[in-house]
Amino acid sequence: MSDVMGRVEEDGPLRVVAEVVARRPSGPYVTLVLAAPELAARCRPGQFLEVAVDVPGTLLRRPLSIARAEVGEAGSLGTVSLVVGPEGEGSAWLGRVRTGQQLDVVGPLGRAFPIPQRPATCLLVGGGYGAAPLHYLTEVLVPLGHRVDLIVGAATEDTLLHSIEAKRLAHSLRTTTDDGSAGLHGRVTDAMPAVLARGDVDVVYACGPNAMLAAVSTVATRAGIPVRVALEERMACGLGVCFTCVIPVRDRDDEVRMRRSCIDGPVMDGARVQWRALGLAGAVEAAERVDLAAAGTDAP
Amino acid sequence: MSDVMGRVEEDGPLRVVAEVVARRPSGPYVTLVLAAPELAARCRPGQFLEVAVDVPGTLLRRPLSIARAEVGEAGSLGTVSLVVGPEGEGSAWLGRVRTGQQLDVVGPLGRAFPIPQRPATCLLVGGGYGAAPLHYLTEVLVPLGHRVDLIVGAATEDTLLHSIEAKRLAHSLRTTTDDGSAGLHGRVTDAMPAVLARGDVDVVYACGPNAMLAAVSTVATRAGIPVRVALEERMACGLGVCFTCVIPVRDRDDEVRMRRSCIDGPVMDGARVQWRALGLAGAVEAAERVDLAAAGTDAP
Amino acid sequence: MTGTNVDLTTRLAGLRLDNPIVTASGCFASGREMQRFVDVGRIGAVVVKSLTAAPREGLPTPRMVETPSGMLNAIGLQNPGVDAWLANDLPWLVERGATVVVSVAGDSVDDFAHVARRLRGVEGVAAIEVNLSCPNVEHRGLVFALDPQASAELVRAVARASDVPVIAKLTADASDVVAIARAVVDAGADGLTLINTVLGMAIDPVSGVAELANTYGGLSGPAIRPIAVRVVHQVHQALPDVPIIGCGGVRTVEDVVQFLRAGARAVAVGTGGFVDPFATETLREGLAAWMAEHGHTAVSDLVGTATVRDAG
Amino acid sequence: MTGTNVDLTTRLAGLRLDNPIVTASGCFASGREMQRFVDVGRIGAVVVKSLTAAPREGLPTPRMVETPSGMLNAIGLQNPGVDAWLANDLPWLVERGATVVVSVAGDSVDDFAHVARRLRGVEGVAAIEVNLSCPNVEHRGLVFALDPQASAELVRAVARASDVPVIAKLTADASDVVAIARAVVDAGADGLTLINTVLGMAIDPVSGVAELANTYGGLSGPAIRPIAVRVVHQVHQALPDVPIIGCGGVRTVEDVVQFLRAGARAVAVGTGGFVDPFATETLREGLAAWMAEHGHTAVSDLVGTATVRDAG
Ligand SMILES: Cc1cc2nc3c(=O)[nH]c(=O)nc-3n(C[C@H](O)[C@H](O)[C@H](O)COP(=O)(O)OP(=O)(O)OC[C@H]3O[C@@H](n4cnc5c(N)ncnc54)[C@H](O)[C@@H]3O)c2cc1C
Ligand SMILES: Cc1cc2nc3c(=O)[nH]c(=O)nc-3n(C[C@H](O)[C@H](O)[C@H](O)COP(=O)(O)OP(=O)(O)OC[C@H]3O[C@@H](n4cnc5c(N)ncnc54)[C@H](O)[C@@H]3O)c2cc1C
Ligand SMILES: Cc1cc2nc3c(=O)[nH]c(=O)nc-3n(C[C@H](O)[C@H](O)[C@H](O)COP(=O)(O)O)c2cc1C
Ligand SMILES: Cc1cc2nc3c(=O)[nH]c(=O)nc-3n(C[C@H](O)[C@H](O)[C@H](O)COP(=O)(O)O)c2cc1C
Ligand code: FES
Ligand code: FES
Repeated sequence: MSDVMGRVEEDGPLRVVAEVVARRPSGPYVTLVLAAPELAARCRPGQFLEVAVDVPGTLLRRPLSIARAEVGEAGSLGTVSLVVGPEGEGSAWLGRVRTGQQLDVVGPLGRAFPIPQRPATCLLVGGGYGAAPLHYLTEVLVPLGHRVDLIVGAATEDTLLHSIEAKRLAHSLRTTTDDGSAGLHGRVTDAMPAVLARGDVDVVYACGPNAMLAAVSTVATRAGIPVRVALEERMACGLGVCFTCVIPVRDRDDEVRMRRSCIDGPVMDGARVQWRALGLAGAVEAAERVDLAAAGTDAP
Repeated sequence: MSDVMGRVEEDGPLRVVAEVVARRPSGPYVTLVLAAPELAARCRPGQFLEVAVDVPGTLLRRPLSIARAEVGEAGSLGTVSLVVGPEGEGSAWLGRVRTGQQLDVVGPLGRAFPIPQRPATCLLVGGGYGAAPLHYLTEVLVPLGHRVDLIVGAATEDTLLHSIEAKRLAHSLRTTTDDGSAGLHGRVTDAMPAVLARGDVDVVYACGPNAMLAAVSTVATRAGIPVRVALEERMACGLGVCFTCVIPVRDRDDEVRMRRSCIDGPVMDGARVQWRALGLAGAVEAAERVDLAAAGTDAP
Repeated sequence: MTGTNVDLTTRLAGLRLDNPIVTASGCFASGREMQRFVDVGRIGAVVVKSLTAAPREGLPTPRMVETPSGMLNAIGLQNPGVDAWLANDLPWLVERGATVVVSVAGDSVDDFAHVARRLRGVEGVAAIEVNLSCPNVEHRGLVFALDPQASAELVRAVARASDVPVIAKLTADASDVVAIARAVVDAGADGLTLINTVLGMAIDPVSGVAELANTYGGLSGPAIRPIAVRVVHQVHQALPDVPIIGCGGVRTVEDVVQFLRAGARAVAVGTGGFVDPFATETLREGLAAWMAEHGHTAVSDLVGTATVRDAG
Repeated sequence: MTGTNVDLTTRLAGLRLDNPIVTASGCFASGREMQRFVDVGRIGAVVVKSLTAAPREGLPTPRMVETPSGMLNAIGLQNPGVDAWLANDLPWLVERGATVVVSVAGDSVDDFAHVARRLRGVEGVAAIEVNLSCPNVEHRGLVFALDPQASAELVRAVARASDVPVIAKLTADASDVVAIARAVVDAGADGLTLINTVLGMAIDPVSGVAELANTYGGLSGPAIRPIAVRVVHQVHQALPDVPIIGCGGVRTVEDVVQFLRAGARAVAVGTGGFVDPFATETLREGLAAWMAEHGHTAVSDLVGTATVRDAG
């Protein structure tokens, strides 16, 4: 059950103390399912929650992408899922959370992936736990009549995130691993040319480590396709008030400004993000060397 | 099970991570039983443990009296019990600890109640959760051939701490409540004259709030009987190194010195503690007015 | 609701605030971001992010690192500049009935005075807070608030340029905060905000790289609360008539009461609002309930009531 | 055990310590209390509780209050006096092979010098640490370490009276710790301990009474670690050749590494040892293991290796 602690707007973020009703470990990740109907009704793919962690000496909440939101129908409760990867003490604590425990969360926060107005072909590229929001996005896009091609990458087979539902819905699914232990041996960007070569992709969506987003954005932009990426930057508030989470973005007036990834993002236009200024020149340059014509290697 | 993290001396204190194997609420108190054989073997009544509490922002351990230690015999594991009363966030957290959880404890610490060398008649006076160490003391004294008269006081019936074992072993048991809801209507000191009037009491032991200890010490001293009390003062370390827990004590050379209650105590000579300097003049004066000849009111 | 019979109003440097809970500068942006959570019109006062003469993009990232019960930040005063703020943000706040305190910042006395002049005669600006924790580029790059003379000079210039009450915000990093407080009050400050962040640093142990792009940053959050309460108490003892906004590590109602008793007439919430976006409301309502429960009828009865133990 | 190939030795103001983990003054009493937990002979150095010329009973209680990730204390230098300590405590430490650093304190320059003279020629005293965080009763009651001149005068007097290395312990409460550091080094300090506690206060919200009998007290523990790391880094940048003992909020091996990288050659554990009585051992062994894991062979290779991010 969930206990809503405060809200002002009908459709704005909430603070909710929600019960963990399911917990599913898979590889290094743990999926937590929260019973939170009011929250579930407001969530969209690309948004995140700020989750309080009960670690001594810890002050700040942890931002976590919404990995799924199921609006309860006919008696079933609405739920929101999170996928937690191993990082520091906060994620370790979250990984140990048990069914029946309560989590104090604020959200949904941030801008979601924009949904195309007209039927479109969408290429979704996810890395690590970043695949989860794209599985969620698939579940939103396909029923609306969009075509989804999904690429999911990870370092090794163990760290590949799977979703039966997304696999069923997506028109194609490609997996890549850095070590070749499953799917294509390589990076997600190595799997992109085959899809792009079809010439029908209208938009690219990506979520994963920032270096991956830099690479995906570079490849998409080279192919002339709009790209929307969900970024990760350290966040103190997640609310738009502290200015810790800024990302240099080139605005329409051609000026580079520091944009708050929590409120102007986390989903941003990958073509406008200044990846080099973020220290990701290496990823950009590698992506500039990806052979866009290498469609032949495709085996979905 | 318990996991011993370090020790130097054969008989000194340990740091142990011990499993809570039983949890018994009673009134406002919760008794926690820890599986800790190495620890149990070293404990004596009057000593305490320093217990880590897992509350965000909390740094220091909490000192808690040892309420019982059972040395495991023939296959049964040794256990140590604690009784936690309601105070602030740390005790609230301890009160919520579940069976199966682990507690990180350091101990046993401090000086125990001295055990008489020859058969003696002992008056034990406990208030609130302070009754627990005296129940434990009863279990130690009686098998050694000492006579134990027990007085247990509390504010109300709910907050009286009971022990079937101590009740069985003690030669007499009197209870008092401030509001008269159970036992004698009054303070523990009101129940003392009847026992003292017998003229056979060799030593008084007391544990409870400091104001009660001041009163018990005053009454015992007026009756010319030695008195040993287990004191409570804020402790940062519990180890004797920080000097936060000091109590003014008149030494044998008649000088008043600040003694560390964690290492020179918590059990001290109640006749030497400077209760007035501790701000307990009121308790002392009230105890000076207690009618030592009021034996008639006794009904054990 | 409990606490409805309680008088939460407080008077501060000529202002009358509905309640003593205000926002800390830089922790509530321009206010608009928080409308999803709280009604800005019901906050004691909205102290906005420090404004400079020209827009600033601030420092590179990482700008933040978490520390035990606190965090370090080095934002570098990212702000749209006073002109853009006047055009885009102030009208929104005024429309919603917010009591607006404008924090001003800069690198030189002239910078500060320029911002203060731009705010002159502007409807809806209730007071100016002078962020003295900026490095004075003309004076060895030393932070203004570490030096009584530099602080006084700055406050004097802002007070001259301004037609609203001027509140000076000091740092506990100074050896003798009372001396700085005296100097700025003599120079024309109508009130004080105590304290800004405390200078700190964190290093990534594995790489050895400073966690913040700026190397040093400001420590905030509950970790610094005892320092802030001490400074408020010291300054209030020395200058009992000077109104103080207490600030530093406020999370709970008990924290608010500590600051009031130490001598603050209003209490600012900074980092605490990151953890609880409803903090200004939770604390306002919680304070009323706490006061009712403990038999206090007016906030003003709590201010400066801290007593010292008998050193017997 | 991992980390056995690691060289933990460190050189500090003419001393050679077996390992860089030392105790913080006042947090290890005279050492004897801790023999139940640790072998004092294996600690880098035992810095004993500050000693004064005459015995002191210290301040009334309460002397301590817990704060977020920290605590405030006001003990008032309770100690047996230098003579009783020389008679009863030093021989015990020497017998167990401890490297003993004696912290000295007092109310006036003469007080300090008196203690230092008593330690002259005494076998087993490896160094003197001057606790400059005492109020100078002859000089407006101001804490020595807040004033460069008073600090220098005090250190000069102790250095003259002493025949062992003199380490000055400073506080972060000073506006410009680097200036104080320079002043005491010029006056003859062979090393620095950075930092002492930070002045703070807590008030019981319900009663309004100051939690400490002394009203104000010193903040210690993880809460102040970012302040301490900053001071060590600032002073090491300004005076790279002056050996530093880093101190403030050390709990974990990563904390120790932060201090070493910031520029400390040894690291003192204070409050952290209250929570883990085995801390000096846990950290010594943990540091060796951490260094082995991260490919470091000698503590001296870590000292001062902190780098600053490219402000790109
Ligand atoms: C918009 C967004 C969405 C995210 N979604 C997910 C997700 O779905 N699953 C998941 O496992 N992780 C996600 N992360 C990363 C996650 O927030 C961090 O792994 C987590 O904060 C680490 O906390 P910790 O206590 O385990 O690590 P520590 O390193 O102990 O954290 C210390 C501090 O650094 C911050 N921090 C550390 N790593 C990161 C990081 N990568 N990004 C942002 N802040 C960080 C923490 O929040 C904390 O304040 C997301 C981050 C952002 C910004
Ligand atoms: C030798 C000794 C034996 C004790 N035995 C017991 C026992 O068997 N059962 C029990 O319930 N309590 C016992 N106490 C008291 C217990 O330690 C406190 O109730 C507990 O520390 C309160 O912590 P908190 O977080 O709940 O309260 P908070 O008020 O949040 O604690 C804040 C700080 O104050 C200290 N503190 C608060 N109250 C006390 C107190 N009464 N004595 C010492 N420090 C205090 C805490 O340790 C902590 O550092 C004993 C205390 C001592 C010194
Ligand atoms: C992210 C952040 C940004 C801040 N920006 C400013 C600022 O622009 N101007 C200012 O005077 N203080 C600024 N501060 C300081 C706060 O206003 C406040 O004084 C300090 O954080 C202590 O309060 P707290 O512990 O409640 O956060 C900032 C603090 C933080 C955490
Ligand atoms: C209870 C206590 C007593 C202290 N006594 C002294 C002292 O006598 N002399 C001294 O120089 N520092 C003293 N200190 C300060 C510590 O040595 C240390 O500088 C400070 O606590 C910061 O380190 P920490 O955070 O590891 O505790 C004391 C600290 C505490 C907590
Ligand atoms: S995290 Fe605070 S503004 Fe984005
Ligand atoms: S609690 Fe530290 S000496 Fe007693």
